Amino acid sequence: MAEPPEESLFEAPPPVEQERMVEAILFASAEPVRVADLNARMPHGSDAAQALAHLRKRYEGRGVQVVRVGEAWAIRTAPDLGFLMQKETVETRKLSRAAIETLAIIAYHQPVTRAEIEEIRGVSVSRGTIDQLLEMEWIRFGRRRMTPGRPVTFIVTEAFLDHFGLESARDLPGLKDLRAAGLLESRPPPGALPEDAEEEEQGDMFEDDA
Amino acid sequence: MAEPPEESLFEAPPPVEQERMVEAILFASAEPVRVADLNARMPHGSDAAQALAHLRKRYEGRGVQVVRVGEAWAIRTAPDLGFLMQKETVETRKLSRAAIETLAIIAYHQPVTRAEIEEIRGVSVSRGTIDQLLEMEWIRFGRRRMTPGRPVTFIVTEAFLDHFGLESARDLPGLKDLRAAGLLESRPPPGALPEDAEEEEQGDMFEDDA
Amino acid sequence: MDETQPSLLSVNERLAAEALIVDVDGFEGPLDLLLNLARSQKVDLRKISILDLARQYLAFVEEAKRLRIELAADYLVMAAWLAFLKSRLLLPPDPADEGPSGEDLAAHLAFQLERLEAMRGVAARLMARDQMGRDFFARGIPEDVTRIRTVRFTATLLDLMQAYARLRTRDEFRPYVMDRDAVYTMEEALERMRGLIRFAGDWVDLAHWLPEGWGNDPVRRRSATAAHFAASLELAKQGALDIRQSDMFAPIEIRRKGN
Repeated sequence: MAEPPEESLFEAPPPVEQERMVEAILFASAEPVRVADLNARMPHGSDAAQALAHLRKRYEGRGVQVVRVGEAWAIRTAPDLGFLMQKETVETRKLSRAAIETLAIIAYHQPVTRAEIEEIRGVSVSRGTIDQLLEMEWIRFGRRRMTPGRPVTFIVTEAFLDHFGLESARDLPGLKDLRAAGLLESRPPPGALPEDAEEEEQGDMFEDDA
Repeated sequence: MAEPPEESLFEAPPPVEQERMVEAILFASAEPVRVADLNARMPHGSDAAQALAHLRKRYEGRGVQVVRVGEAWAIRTAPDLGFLMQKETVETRKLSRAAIETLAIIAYHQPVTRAEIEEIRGVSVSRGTIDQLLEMEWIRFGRRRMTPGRPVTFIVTEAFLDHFGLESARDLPGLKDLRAAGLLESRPPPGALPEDAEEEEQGDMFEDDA
Repeated sequence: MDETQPSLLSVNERLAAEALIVDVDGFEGPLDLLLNLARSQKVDLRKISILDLARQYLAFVEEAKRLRIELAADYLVMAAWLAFLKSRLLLPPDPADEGPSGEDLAAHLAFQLERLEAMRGVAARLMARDQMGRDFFARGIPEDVTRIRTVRFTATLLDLMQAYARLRTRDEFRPYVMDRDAVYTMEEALERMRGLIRFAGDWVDLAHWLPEGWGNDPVRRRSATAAHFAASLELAKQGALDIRQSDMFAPIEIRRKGN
């Protein structure tokens, strides 16, 4: 089976054979191989550098390439096929409490500014929470509010409606529903937003749901 | 320069590209890769089996080869170049004569029970012999035999095929001759009750995808 | 060999047997020894004389006894069996005998020997094949598949509603539940769930339905859980919801009926 190496001792193997040898050595070696090492391993009289040049040409445009790594040579995946060496896994995780509350406020009060969100939550909203929701494409920027400072507003997106199976933000259960459902056990506190105005607003927004 | 894989989602890449992809994946892996896994990693609509056939042809006579290992494929150096690889040669544990014979009996008679191995060798099989072969991952447990006591059976693994350069268990040397000579039949000693069920199962093994 | 030359045969056999005894430890049991003896007949195993083989084996055992060599029990069992086989092969068949004929037994022994020989042959052929790590090689620098993990966040409509309700009731909520002590009645739960159930399009863990402030304190949680569970059963009975539990102590899940 194996071609006895002794026969090749005094006559170099034909170039095609030398190319095969370089190919096999580069493939099987655990690390990149120097030309000198190739020559040392190949039968006497071989010209590894030339065989390497041929091999390199042969692999041009192929799925793998013969590349130089420092002073040595190795076979590597063609750069454009790197994506084949990646395995994507998707992990599902529950949204954090801060994010879900922020999202709820945006959904119920859109268009809403960050300052308003903070007012309702009673705590400041971290940049990260907004960014996360923006990245998930559940919220997006609405029109700027025509008040001093022209703050940006946030509104929910189509993707948000899709995810929650809603035709429109109007389909969100209104305050009345929440109260009827027992989720709202008492009247909201008299806060920054005038109670009546808000109720009215809510009523407007979701009345077809009632 | 990379063609983004997303663009190929609904249109399979051209055959030449698919061949490059299979080439890259096989080169990157030391273990054989199943066709199903190739397809899973390649863009939608790809036909890994066809790409494999082309790739195999391309590497005919080269320093490395595309080989089939059971249901999987791998790239291996050409056997005639083994003499170049002293550096890569791994000293395998010397197998005892008992282990080698037991391995051969499992390969040619699979699925086979321990009692059958003992019947063929005429001596009891030591626990250590089976353990060694299991540890090397050359054999594994097959289905239990549906005979009294439901004994476990042994079969050879993909790693076994890989190690001995076999495409499948059907390519074991001399298998056809042995079968033609009736030496793979389980022939009960005269006077014993015939074990029909067993004979049937035995026959199945190599036939199903012949 | 012919029966008419017993003395000559026995001398040869004894010599052969003595030679074999020297390395009796080298044999892997009686079948291995028999195969060796059979090979010494220098014929195709299919044409082997089982009668001669039986004689040779018995001579081997005799010689071992004479030399006071301890033979393992299975060698003696085989000797007894071969003595029986020999008598069967030599005597004319007894028509009254039910058991297998001497020829059948001999044929099976020949088959066993041939099979063992064949297995040894293919074992040698197998080991002579090109082997990985010796004659051919796998990739020396495998390129690992890198895993890219993307996290997808999810929330349900109920989460959203609860979050909003939590915000709207936060300030007044605590004192409100405080005066109820730690008891949540089934009636309250029923009332509450009747309103909530229409938002449970998908299976929801009942534990997620506990009202705010009832989930942490064990006493309150137990009361609320019991009340909501009883209410769920009542609503299931009324056909308003489906209820399921995948396993013992697994979460109890409910869903609006007719989803």
